[in-house]
Amino acid sequence: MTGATHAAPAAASGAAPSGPLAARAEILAFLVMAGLLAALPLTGLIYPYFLMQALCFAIFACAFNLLIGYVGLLSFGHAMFLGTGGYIAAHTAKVWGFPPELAILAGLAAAGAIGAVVGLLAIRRQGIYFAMTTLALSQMVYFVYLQAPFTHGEDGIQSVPQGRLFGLFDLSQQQTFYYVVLAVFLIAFLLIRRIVNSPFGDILKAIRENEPRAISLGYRTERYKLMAFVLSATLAGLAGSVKALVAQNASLTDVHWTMSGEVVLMCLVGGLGTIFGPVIGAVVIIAMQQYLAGFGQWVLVIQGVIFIACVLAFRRGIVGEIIAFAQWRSAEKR
Amino acid sequence: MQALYGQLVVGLINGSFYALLSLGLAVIFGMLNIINFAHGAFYMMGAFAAYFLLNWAGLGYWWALVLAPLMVGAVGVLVERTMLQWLTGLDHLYGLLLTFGLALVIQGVFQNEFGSSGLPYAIPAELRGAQNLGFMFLPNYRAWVIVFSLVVCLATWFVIERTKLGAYLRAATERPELVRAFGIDVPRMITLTYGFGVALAALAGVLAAPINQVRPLMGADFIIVVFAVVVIGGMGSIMGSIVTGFALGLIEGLTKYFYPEASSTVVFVIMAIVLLVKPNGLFGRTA
Amino acid sequence: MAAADAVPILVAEGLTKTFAGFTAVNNVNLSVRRGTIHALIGPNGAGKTTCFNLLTKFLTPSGGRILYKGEDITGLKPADVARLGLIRSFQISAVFPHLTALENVRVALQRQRGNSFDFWRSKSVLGVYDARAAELLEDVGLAEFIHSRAVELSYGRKRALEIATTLALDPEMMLLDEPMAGMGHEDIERITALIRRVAANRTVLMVEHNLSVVAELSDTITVLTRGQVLAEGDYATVSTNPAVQQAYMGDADG
Amino acid sequence: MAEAANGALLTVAGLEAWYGESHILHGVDFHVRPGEVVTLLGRNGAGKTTTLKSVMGMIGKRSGSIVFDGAETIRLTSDRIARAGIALCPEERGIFASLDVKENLTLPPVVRPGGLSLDQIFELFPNLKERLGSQGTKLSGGEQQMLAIGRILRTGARLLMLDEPTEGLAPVIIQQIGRTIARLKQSGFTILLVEQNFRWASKVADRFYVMEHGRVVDGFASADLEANKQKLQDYLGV
Amino acid sequence: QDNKTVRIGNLSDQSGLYADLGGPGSTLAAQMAIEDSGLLAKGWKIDVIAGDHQNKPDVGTNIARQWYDVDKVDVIVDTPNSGVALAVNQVTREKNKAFLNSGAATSDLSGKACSPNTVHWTYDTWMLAHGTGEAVVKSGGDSWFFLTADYAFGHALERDTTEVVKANKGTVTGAVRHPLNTADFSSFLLQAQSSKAKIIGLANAGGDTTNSIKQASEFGITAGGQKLAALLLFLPDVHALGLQVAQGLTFTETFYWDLNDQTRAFSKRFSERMKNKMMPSMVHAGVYSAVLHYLKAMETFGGNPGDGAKVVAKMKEMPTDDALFGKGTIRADGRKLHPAYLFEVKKPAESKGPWDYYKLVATIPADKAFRPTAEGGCPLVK
Ligand SMILES: Nc1ncnc2c1ncn2[C@@H]1O[C@H](COP(=O)(O)OP(=O)(O)OP(=O)(O)O)[C@@H](O)[C@H]1O
Ligand SMILES: Nc1ncnc2c1ncn2[C@@H]1O[C@H](COP(=O)(O)OP(=O)(O)OP(=O)(O)O)[C@@H](O)[C@H]1O
Ligand SMILES: [Mg+2]
Ligand SMILES: [Mg+2]
Repeated sequence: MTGATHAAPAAASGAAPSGPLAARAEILAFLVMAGLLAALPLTGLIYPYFLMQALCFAIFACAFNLLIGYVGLLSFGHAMFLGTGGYIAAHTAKVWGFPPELAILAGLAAAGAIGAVVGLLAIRRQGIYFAMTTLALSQMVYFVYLQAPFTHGEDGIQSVPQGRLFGLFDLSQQQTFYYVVLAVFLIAFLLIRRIVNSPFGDILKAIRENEPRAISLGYRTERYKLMAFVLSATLAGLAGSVKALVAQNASLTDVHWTMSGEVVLMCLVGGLGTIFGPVIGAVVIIAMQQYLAGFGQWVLVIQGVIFIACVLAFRRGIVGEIIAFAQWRSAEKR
Repeated sequence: MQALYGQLVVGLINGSFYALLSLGLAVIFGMLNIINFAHGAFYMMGAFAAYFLLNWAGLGYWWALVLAPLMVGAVGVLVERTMLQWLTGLDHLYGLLLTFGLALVIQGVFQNEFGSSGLPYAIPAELRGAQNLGFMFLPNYRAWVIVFSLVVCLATWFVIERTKLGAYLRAATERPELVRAFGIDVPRMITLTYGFGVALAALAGVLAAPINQVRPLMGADFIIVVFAVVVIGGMGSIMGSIVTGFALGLIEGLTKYFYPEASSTVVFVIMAIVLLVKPNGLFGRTA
Repeated sequence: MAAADAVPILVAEGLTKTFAGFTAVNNVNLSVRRGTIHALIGPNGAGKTTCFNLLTKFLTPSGGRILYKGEDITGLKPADVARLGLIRSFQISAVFPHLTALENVRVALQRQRGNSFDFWRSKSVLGVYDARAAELLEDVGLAEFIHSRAVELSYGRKRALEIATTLALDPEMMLLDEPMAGMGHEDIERITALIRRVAANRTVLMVEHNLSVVAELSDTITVLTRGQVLAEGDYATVSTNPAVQQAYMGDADG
Repeated sequence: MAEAANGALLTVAGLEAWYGESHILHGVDFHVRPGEVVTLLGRNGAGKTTTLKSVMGMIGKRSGSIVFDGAETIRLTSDRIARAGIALCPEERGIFASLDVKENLTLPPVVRPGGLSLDQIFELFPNLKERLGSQGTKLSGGEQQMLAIGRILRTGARLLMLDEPTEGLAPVIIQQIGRTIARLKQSGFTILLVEQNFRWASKVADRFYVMEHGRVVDGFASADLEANKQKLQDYLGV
Repeated sequence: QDNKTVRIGNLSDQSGLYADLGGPGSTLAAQMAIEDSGLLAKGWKIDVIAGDHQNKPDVGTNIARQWYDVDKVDVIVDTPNSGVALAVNQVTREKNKAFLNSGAATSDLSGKACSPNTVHWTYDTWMLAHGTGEAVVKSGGDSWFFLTADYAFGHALERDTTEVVKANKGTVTGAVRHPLNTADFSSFLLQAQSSKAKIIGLANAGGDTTNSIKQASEFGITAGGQKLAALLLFLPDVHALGLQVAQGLTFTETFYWDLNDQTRAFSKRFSERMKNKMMPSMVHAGVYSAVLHYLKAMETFGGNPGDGAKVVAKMKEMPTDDALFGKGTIRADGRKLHPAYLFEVKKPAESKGPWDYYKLVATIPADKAFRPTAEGGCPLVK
């Protein structure tokens, strides 16, 4: 049980504030975020396609954060769920002619199902071993997708039709699609917040803190961890499905292990185990990739440097540092 | 039948690389409790070091075999001193994340400089040619790779499992502060161990250069398979990583013969099965 | 305090555990009567902790059976044993370090809700447990630390918190492994009193090296040596047994 | 209490220590003369363990003065301090899981002649001999304690620091350890003990120091024990 | 029309295994075409930007989309890697811009996937299969085993060559697929070896081809009597292999620097401006010639009409004529027509100097070199 004694990097120790004040600050922050995101495309300053991508990644990062931040499990293979969601949604929409809502549903269901299988294998180990196991299993999934005929290997599934959501909203209209993606994101965000603050979430936290003790209290901890894993996988699948429709393609990039690393980076930059951290991290990283695209492979180098800097100096991430600063300020005042 | 033997020999060659790399990972993991994600990058740097030595200094393969691990090992020492050192006492996952970042940086820099396609590195003159084994042509160079890596693996095993130095290493893995309080300069030991593990990776890189060409991404995907090897073996013992490495190479070879489509996934399938039956891996210690 | 003829609540028959050729627990028969405090003592390495782990299924026996309230629990998983009301503590203190004392206790109280996978519900539904949790904390003398996080508590208070958490499950039987280990005198007295109090209507099986605590608390004592039962009886009987003195107590009372 | 420290083997003065941001020791003063057995008493959390670790150089941030055998050690790293001849048997025992019992026992290098031989150690702790090939952490709690003590007896360190050596041990063994300490003292070792079990400590120690809130607040010789009974009661709640 | 700005995007593999045959060289080729068009002097503003698709279709699509949406790119050129090319083909059509492909091979670009916005300029898999495949089968290589790069290009090349082999009464005993950018071919080569086929057809390109050729000699495959057919080989590949290893290989290309005075003059200018002094590959040549023709068409509008299909239609109307490919035409399905050449790599002794690598074996006239429109199944020409 050595893994259990070192609380996972979540560092949730100091990060998660409690009390009514913090709750109010959180609601305020949520409203500001929602308002900002709703208004941004109207300004015409930002390429809406970029925003949609960023939101998809934000869902993905939040899903990942659910696992590391609240269960203390670092999955290094979350790309497999993103990719699965994408491939299934793309395939069902393109080949089987599913409308977008069904395609997305199929994508997230498939990701959840794979999550259940992978979870069953992976949660037998903790800490580093869990990370490596998920990484290796995701690489296996990668090879399967590389060879499965329906994914078209390196070529990917291209020209995915966007269709009409519920037969009403024409998703090939960028504006319409943007608000749909925004709605999906906000719902997913609220759902995750609810999961964290549910009785189920409390037990997850207890398991993260001291698993043998939770067992001795009569909790079948494996089931809770598995459930959390499946939830996280499903939400990652949601991100992948929506992203496939946004980008109109599904490809190996989304299943490759570098993508798994990228989502870790997003959460690390934003703040592991904080509720807004992953969103901010996702936006920052995607923006960086977007605006530094001209630098070619240097983007990778810059990402690596950020990774190192975060681990060495800013383990709390942007949001974590802000919270810590706020707490320090309020402590000063007292 | 011929093709079967052929595939087995090719598998054994791959196994040599698995064994060398997972051995280095195990040594580093043992001492620093870090999964060295940058291992693939150091492997690649080993190959590049050989390339530079040849093209810039005119030093050939045999020199590279000695100098490249030293050079890359020195880089490892530097990395440990300047970065990893600051992570002692933190959750082990931070080590994984830091070395992941490091891998991105190293690979990115090389990719910018050298593109992502391969640079040729010639087989040394002494090892050119092939033996006709009847069932296949075995290039001399590949035979050399198998034999040489086996020797390196066994020597490493001997030092760690059978000498006092090894006992210090293993003890310091668990409680570095205490071992230090017994009078042993643990930080230096850690630094040198990391350097040694990295040097093993670089050595594998030199061995691979004539086979795989010298490519910035040569270690990137390969290392994930090695991780699977490590999970299967269980990190419990040095011998475990050696045996698992070679064995999985052979199994891959078998798969290539009987069902080539599965050859890239077979290692992972085995990993899944092992996890079901023995969650701690074949040679792993129980918690 | 316990009736001599009370029915056994926990019975181990021929319990055996072998580790790679070494037999740590050898054919132990143990019978714990309902409503008593039963102590397991013995020299180091006698197999006490191993026995505990076997009884709570954290280890799988190599032989023998375990009956709890007449039911065979030999094949159950640890969590399921706990669900039957047989709750253990650990030799090292087991709390949820970054949760507050209240939350620690509430995690146990929440068990009443069954296997609660209701991730869609707000945690405000847990408010109903707060009063009971506060009561339990008050019982163990932690009233003023209700909102402190467990890490910040001193060792003795952590033990008290652990007991409060265990009590929250309202266990029929508690297994305590060296509850006094590493405690100062003051804490020892407090915890002794606490155990006495909470044992009023339950059964306790404990391992303890502190003989004065054993003498004060236990109704029955079983002495283990080398994995086997050496003697059994109340303190007076056991402490005067020459074999026990030789193997365990030595020539003084420690 | 800071009596004359002339000729002391270990002199600690104004020792302060921190764990991260928390300031734990606030100026600890005491000394140990060669050949003495000195015991630190104090409630849980008083800073006894921290004091031993500071002497050993195992605390990141510390200040003040620790003079061992005439040399200042406050700036030395713990490996240098060990080589100067101090050994610690830590509170949490520190047995290595990846080493077997024999390897655990022989792990600390011998820093000077005069330590016990393996046979002498087995004589003290017969359990260990029996389980020599087992994995270190597979021993029972008490056996691990024996291993942890036995381990530093080999090194020949002149100052042995034992942190709660009786914790979790059966009474017989505790008595045995008492006898061992007496023997070690006779062979010229100097011993610094931390102990909760005050009654036992009173049998083996020459002098006591009492710690409270990161300071040494009192000190007296074994002989004056009776006179100080009332004070001790207040300090320790005995 | 008064808008006289044109922006050209060179979307290519800038650092990977195809970087030498397209990549920065293609940017230079486009730049040279702009200069040679003479439009700059007439007040046009034309520039080239470069992007790296990393051989990933999704990356390629993203860049293309952003170029069209945000960066005001009018035409994308080059784009080796058939998978990426097909994706960009799609985006270009959606956004009604223009796509002048030189680097990708798949014949689907002027077949099933043809588009009113796309011209497939330099070569294609059908041409390779017929040029090289037919020559090899006719000289006795009648049983084949393929070593195929596992993506759109490899599949198309394998498919088209199989048809040719079968049509010439040869047999295909099997195929093994390898991932793009593979370094160690040993196990694939062993599979090919045990097939006992006379010819091992390399349906791959760039670094993959050169690696398989080298390792085949290491494993004694060529010594054992089997022959390699490199279905797609570019000048930089031969350069990388060296004549010692490459000698005797036959293959088909549509451009070689040493064909005539005009090609030699262009190539000299080109190589002087290249960082590594490389001679142009046929892909580079194709980019030059395509951009030149595109600008000619653009000029006829007197300005940029901002309508890709319109410009491409104009390109198809006008006959092509340039120094590198001579006179030619663009078919309704987007296929550019010009002659193809069957080359053989010289022996080291035959080579008269640096870059002197090829012997011309046969010239295939423009009307024979490419697939007849009717067989392609292009919906535009129904
Ligand atoms: N996992 C294991 N593998 C091998 N031997 C073990 C294992 N666990 C315990 N043992 C051995 O079994 C014996 C009994 O151990 P146990 O921990 O039950 O003793 P204990 O009675 O609790 O002693 P203590 O009072 O010192 O804690 C010891 O000799 C120990 O070395
Ligand atoms: N690693 C640590 N980080 C922060 N605070 C610590 C740490 N270890 C101990 N402390 C705090 O330092 C203080 C002194 O601890 P120390 O372990 O020295 O006490 P002690 O006198 O040995 O007590 P005990 O009898 O319980 O062993 C305590 O308040 C404790 O909570
Ligand atoms: Mg025990
Ligand atoms: Mg202590």
